[in-house]
Amino acid sequence: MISPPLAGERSTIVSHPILELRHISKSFGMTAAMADVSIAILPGQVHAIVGENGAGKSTLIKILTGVHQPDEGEMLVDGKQMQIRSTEDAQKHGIAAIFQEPMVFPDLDVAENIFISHHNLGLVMNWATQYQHANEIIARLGITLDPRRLANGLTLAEQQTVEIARALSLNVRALIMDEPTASLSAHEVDRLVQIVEALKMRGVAVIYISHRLEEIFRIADTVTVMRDGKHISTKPISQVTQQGMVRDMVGRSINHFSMKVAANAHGEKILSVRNLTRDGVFSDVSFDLHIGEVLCFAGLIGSRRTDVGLALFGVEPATSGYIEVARQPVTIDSPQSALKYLIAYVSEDRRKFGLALNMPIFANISLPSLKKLLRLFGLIDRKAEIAMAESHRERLSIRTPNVTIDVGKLSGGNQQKVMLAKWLETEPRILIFDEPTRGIDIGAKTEVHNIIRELAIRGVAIIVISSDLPEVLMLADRVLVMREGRQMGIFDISEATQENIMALATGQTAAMSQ
Amino acid sequence: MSKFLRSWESLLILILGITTAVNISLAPEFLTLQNQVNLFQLSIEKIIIATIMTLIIINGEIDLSVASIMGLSACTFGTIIDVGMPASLAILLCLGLGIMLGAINAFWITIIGIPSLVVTLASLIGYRGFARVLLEDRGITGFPDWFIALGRDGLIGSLPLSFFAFALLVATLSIVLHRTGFGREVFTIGNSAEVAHYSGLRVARVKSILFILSGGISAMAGLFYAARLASVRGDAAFGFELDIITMVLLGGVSIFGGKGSMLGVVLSILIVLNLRNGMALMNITGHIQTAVIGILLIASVLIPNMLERLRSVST
Amino acid sequence: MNVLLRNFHPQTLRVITLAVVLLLVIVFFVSQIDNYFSPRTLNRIASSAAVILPIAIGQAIVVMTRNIDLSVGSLVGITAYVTGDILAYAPFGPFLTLFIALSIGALCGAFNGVLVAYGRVPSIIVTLGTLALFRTFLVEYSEARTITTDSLPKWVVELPQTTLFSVGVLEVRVMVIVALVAALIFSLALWKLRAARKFYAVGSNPDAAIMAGINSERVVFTAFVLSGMLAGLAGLIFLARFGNITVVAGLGFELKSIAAVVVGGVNIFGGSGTILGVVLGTLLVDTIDNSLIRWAIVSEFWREALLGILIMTAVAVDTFMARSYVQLRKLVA
Amino acid sequence: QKGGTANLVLLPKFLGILPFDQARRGAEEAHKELQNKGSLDYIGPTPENSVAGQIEMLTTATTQKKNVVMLSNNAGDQIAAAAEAAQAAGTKVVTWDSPIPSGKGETVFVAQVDFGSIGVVMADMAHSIMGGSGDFAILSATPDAANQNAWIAAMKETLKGDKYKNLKLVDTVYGDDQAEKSYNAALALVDKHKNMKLIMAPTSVGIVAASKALQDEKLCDKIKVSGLGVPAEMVSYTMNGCAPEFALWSFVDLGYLTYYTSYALATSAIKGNIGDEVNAGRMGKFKIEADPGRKNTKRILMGPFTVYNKKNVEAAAK
Ligand SMILES: Nc1ncnc2c1ncn2[C@@H]1O[C@H](COP(=O)(O)OP(=O)(O)OP(=O)(O)O)[C@@H](O)[C@H]1O
Ligand SMILES: Nc1ncnc2c1ncn2[C@@H]1O[C@H](COP(=O)(O)OP(=O)(O)OP(=O)(O)O)[C@@H](O)[C@H]1O
Ligand SMILES: [Mg+2]
Ligand SMILES: [Mg+2]
Repeated sequence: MISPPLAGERSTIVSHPILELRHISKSFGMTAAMADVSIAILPGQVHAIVGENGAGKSTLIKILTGVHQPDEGEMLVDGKQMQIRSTEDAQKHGIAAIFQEPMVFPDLDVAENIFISHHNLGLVMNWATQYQHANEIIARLGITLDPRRLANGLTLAEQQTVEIARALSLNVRALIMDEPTASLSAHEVDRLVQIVEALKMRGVAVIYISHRLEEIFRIADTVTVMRDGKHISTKPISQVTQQGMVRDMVGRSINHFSMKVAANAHGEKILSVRNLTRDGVFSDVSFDLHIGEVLCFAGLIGSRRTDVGLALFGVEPATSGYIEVARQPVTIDSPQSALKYLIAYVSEDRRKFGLALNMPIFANISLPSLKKLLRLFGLIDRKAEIAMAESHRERLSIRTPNVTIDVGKLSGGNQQKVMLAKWLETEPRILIFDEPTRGIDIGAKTEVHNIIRELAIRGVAIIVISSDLPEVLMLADRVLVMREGRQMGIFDISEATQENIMALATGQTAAMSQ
Repeated sequence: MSKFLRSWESLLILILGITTAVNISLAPEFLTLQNQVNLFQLSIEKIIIATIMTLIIINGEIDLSVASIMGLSACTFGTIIDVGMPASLAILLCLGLGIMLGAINAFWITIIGIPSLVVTLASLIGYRGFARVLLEDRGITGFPDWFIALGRDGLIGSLPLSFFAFALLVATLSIVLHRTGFGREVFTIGNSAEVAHYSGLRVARVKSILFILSGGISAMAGLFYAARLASVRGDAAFGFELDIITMVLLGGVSIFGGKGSMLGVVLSILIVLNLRNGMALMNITGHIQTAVIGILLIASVLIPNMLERLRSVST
Repeated sequence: MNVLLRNFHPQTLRVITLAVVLLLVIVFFVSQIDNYFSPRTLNRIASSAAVILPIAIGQAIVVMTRNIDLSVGSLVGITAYVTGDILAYAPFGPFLTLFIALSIGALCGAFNGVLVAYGRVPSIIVTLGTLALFRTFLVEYSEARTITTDSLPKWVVELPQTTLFSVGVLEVRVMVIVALVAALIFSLALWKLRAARKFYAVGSNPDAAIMAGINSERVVFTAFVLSGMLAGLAGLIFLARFGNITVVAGLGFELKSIAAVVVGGVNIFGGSGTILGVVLGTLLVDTIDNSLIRWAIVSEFWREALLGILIMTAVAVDTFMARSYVQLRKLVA
Repeated sequence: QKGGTANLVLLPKFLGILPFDQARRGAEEAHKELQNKGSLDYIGPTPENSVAGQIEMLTTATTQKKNVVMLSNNAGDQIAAAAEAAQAAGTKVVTWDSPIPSGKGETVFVAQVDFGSIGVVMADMAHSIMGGSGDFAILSATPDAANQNAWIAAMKETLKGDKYKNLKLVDTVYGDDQAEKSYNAALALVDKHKNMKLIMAPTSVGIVAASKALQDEKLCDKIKVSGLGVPAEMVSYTMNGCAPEFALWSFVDLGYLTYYTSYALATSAIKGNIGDEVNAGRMGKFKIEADPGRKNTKRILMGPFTVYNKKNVEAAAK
């Protein structure tokens, strides 16, 4: 069932593609998500697909796995024309996917989450062996996760690893990964890369989508670029440069990637946290935050950075400790009280906590700042509301025909932008970003980084929780490293390096990390 | 709001048109003024509660106890009159009681955190039980004439007070729901209570307000019921909750919350009332009436779904 | 203690809480009602619960998939009546009869299931509709006749008093055993059968189920068929127990079954719940109901009010215990 | 008198139940006999919606300008308003089986039997079954059933008589006319009252459910059942001794007589005043009289009823 890939086993000679799309088109109402796309996927290769947010990458995946049916075109599996009607169908053909938005079953434990959709495990459950198998897979992924734990309460990153485990355990011929590393940190990404390598050896075809271009260069054999639903280019990785790839993605050259700028001049102390503790979750977190400063929280997944954010926002209040905002001691026990002190928190999980997916874009953006729009008798000023949304749409280049469509219909990255807009609109004094650039393309990422810096310059105090170390190093004025609910240390940016942050985050001593 | 909703309402208008046309051509008495008044009058309490139920279901909750609150408030009114207190005082006490009963529901739902379906299922049984405790096997009549007149006689033309209460509720609640910040909160919470909480909305407060309103409005409906029938009994308004919920759901309000419109519910109310009235005028028995409305309820969701699927397959 | 806490599934705790609450209720009534704790009373409560139990199990399965079945009452009515009618013409033996009853129920359940799973109509809308539809069918079909015990084969009439075996003075009746066997089968299946675990998965996160390659349509359909089948079983028990069947048979059972299910700790939003919990929930509601009518100092008219209060209290106690447990566990972890 | 035009509606408590269907048969028989050129509609609400449904249907019949609505009232006085409105619009309301308690809006009540005498009959049955002394309890339908309540009141009145001084009514419970509730209620009575010798169920659902319960629990030799029941449903329990005696009247006749009365009213053969005489075909002549049970109301007394026992029940059950 779950045979670990054998290192050294060579892939058989590649002859014909496992999967082939020919002239596939798909539109949702007015939006053409995919227009006449043809690609072929070869066994034993990693085929990367890149493109801006809304380029149609996820749509492509959903068509390959039968979640959506194409409007036009045909699909070939092993050279034979096939219709894939559902994910179940796809699995029967040996195709499995890790979707962009992790989807776990909160009431089932981790092991069941991994094995629930297996068709060939026999009629009767054997719980003990199931746990054992789950443990094996989890171990291969290099993470610690109790297979008996209910999926309810897993962090996004943990959910993502569960999904990866599920797909890996299926023993597939073609594995599709839609931004699998979006919420993983460097450590876990390394393991994933190793696993992908091993899969390649066994002749599995891997389709890999990511906005982290350095990852693409690490593992891809072939790169396909999509733009506006169209297929732009497919090239072997050896013929691709980062510049060229980006040009293909956006249709023009960009040179202004995020670059480290000099640290901001700090103003007054605005937030002071001492010995903040939530029993059993994290303890003794202490730091100061100044006006105009960007403080980054680094750590491995599950290091409880998010929980500190939640405590500061009052969603899961701390059980002890001391918080001072603008030199006044405060108690923060609900999001309302946090907002009262002008603290805002941008969640890492946009689908669960960030956005009301079945409501229009404008309603999502205006939600926490609705008060600004209220007129006589509490009536909402619709015009002002639309205008508010439009201005954000322009600034963040949210790709959508108009702001009245439901957020759920946007691509993942564009949803992320809507969520950012929603919190920027509250004009907070202290803004906590939890994985702010999760799943957004490099163009937009630069934009978000610029916005964060701009906010800082304008006097907002900012906390960024991020698993993306380059991002941390670029944004931060100071870096706070956490590990297993403990604050391991605070670096000034001048001392911080990838190495010393990782050393603290993984619990190695500084000496060992040389 | 969304395209789908617009098409849902146009579907309802179509159904309403057909029903009315059939009624006019097959039931000669349908268009008489008296019949049109009766059509509303006979179900006035249900449609009054349907307005607030719309908000509650859009909020992602449900209140099964409305009919029991109606019954209990009507019986309380009867008891108070029976011991010789003035009716005006009784009215106030009953409205207060309704608000209290709603607040009890709200307490269990928002503070203790038990799903509203469970809470109001228990209070459906419990509140009805207290109506029984009050009146046992008695029926109470002998309400003051002005009170009875209020329920029965036309206030303007032949339209009684209760009709205006309904119209007023439709108008205000529809503005509240679709135009105000509170309404936006109702929708958002219905969509995702977690997102609402993370956005700083006071989820518990919004829910409590709705359940308390629901209690108050149900009590008012109970009083209208007592006035219209000039008598109360322990089984007053028994089983009304299902009819009310049916009307709201047929109006296109999603049982999962977050979606729906007052316009849709008003249209669906008109459809159900017309349909029932038309069938009654054609001497169709209660069972068939209920079944026809059941079929309509299913078909109104099923047919658009099927068409949607056909469309996506054919293109 | 720590190890114990960590290895407890939250559902295990629910079941234990329920059992404790049930015990408390029984102890309370023992102190209030003379001769309460007797084989006789036990027998009566058990026989009464045996009618509701199968429906509650079916309801639980449907609720686990994040749906609801409001048509079970009408289904019980149809099966009881139609099976009775068939027996009047052709006095079949127990197994054939059981087969007929289950088939009738399953057929109606399949009707619901097709509409919900493949027609994509929310279950509350479908079953609110079929609640009326099935009852209307019965009224039309019956032509106001009553099924009477005289027209039924002897084994049906005697079924309620047929004892399988006795433990001392405690007689264990066939109908109770049938209901318990059904509970046992489903309990085992939900725990052990891989396919049955999909009920939980679909209810826990329907979108994820689709994405993970679970045929959730088939799963939901199956849940409704099973619910129908179990309602059919309840219909047969109803027929045997009451003998006289009119068109009102099973009226209001939908609320009873939902009450048993929610008291039994099945999450009304799907994804979790155990059959053992449902058995205890059914017993709890039925015990309260059947004890209140035996409690001399409580007037007839107070019963419903107390029932409502007690159900609420039971659920609240359960919620509190579960919550404090989760907190405890977090501390320990 | 024959061949007139009268549009009549027969409105039972709800549909699908044998006694009401028998009443319909009686009404149809009369409809044919009288060669009515008008219509006879048999419509009814669902049991769950009985009260509101009856009010709705009565109002609709008024709108349709029906001449008479024949109503077996399940709504108590809650229907009085609708009935008064009907009368005002020219639609007469004749009740049967169960009257409007206050009599408001009611033209006349066709009483199956004298409500006082049902009290006596039930008391007598209890007396004879229990051999003149002992505890017994009542298992009624719903607390809201006007006819049941009237009969129970009449029985309590009768029990004050010297003959019944050793009979003790220990409890009154309700089975809501549902098989399972009545069944459980009967068994609860058994547990609650150790010396109880009889369950008196003045409702056809309750009496069978109680009989079945006692039979299933093998208690029939200690505790008996009596009351009002349908012979076809009761025959086996009477034959095996669980329910040695019970009473009932003919619902077919009740429908027949109600129809004749209503037809006479519709065709203005009678005004509906006290003393008016209804010529009811095969059943003979009946007079409208003051109802002794309710103030300022009128009734036509059908009677008689039959007490069924081992001797006559089998024949009646056919
Ligand atoms: N269910 C849907 N309904 C309507 N439009 C949709 C739907 N799903 C996707 N779209 C639209 O299709 C286009 C392509 O979306 P897709 O999710 O494939 O983008 P993507 O390349 O995966 O972007 P990202 O990098 O942000 O994840 C977008 O414009 C999006 O708005
Ligand atoms: N052993 C455990 N038992 C229960 N809950 C746990 C356990 N481990 C982690 N969690 C849950 O996981 C979360 C801890 O991670 P948190 O989200 O704070 O970390 P993070 O550093 O932000 O990680 P991520 O990058 O995954 O978001 C908490 O919400 C906690 O409830
Ligand atoms: Mg995507
Ligand atoms: Mg995090």
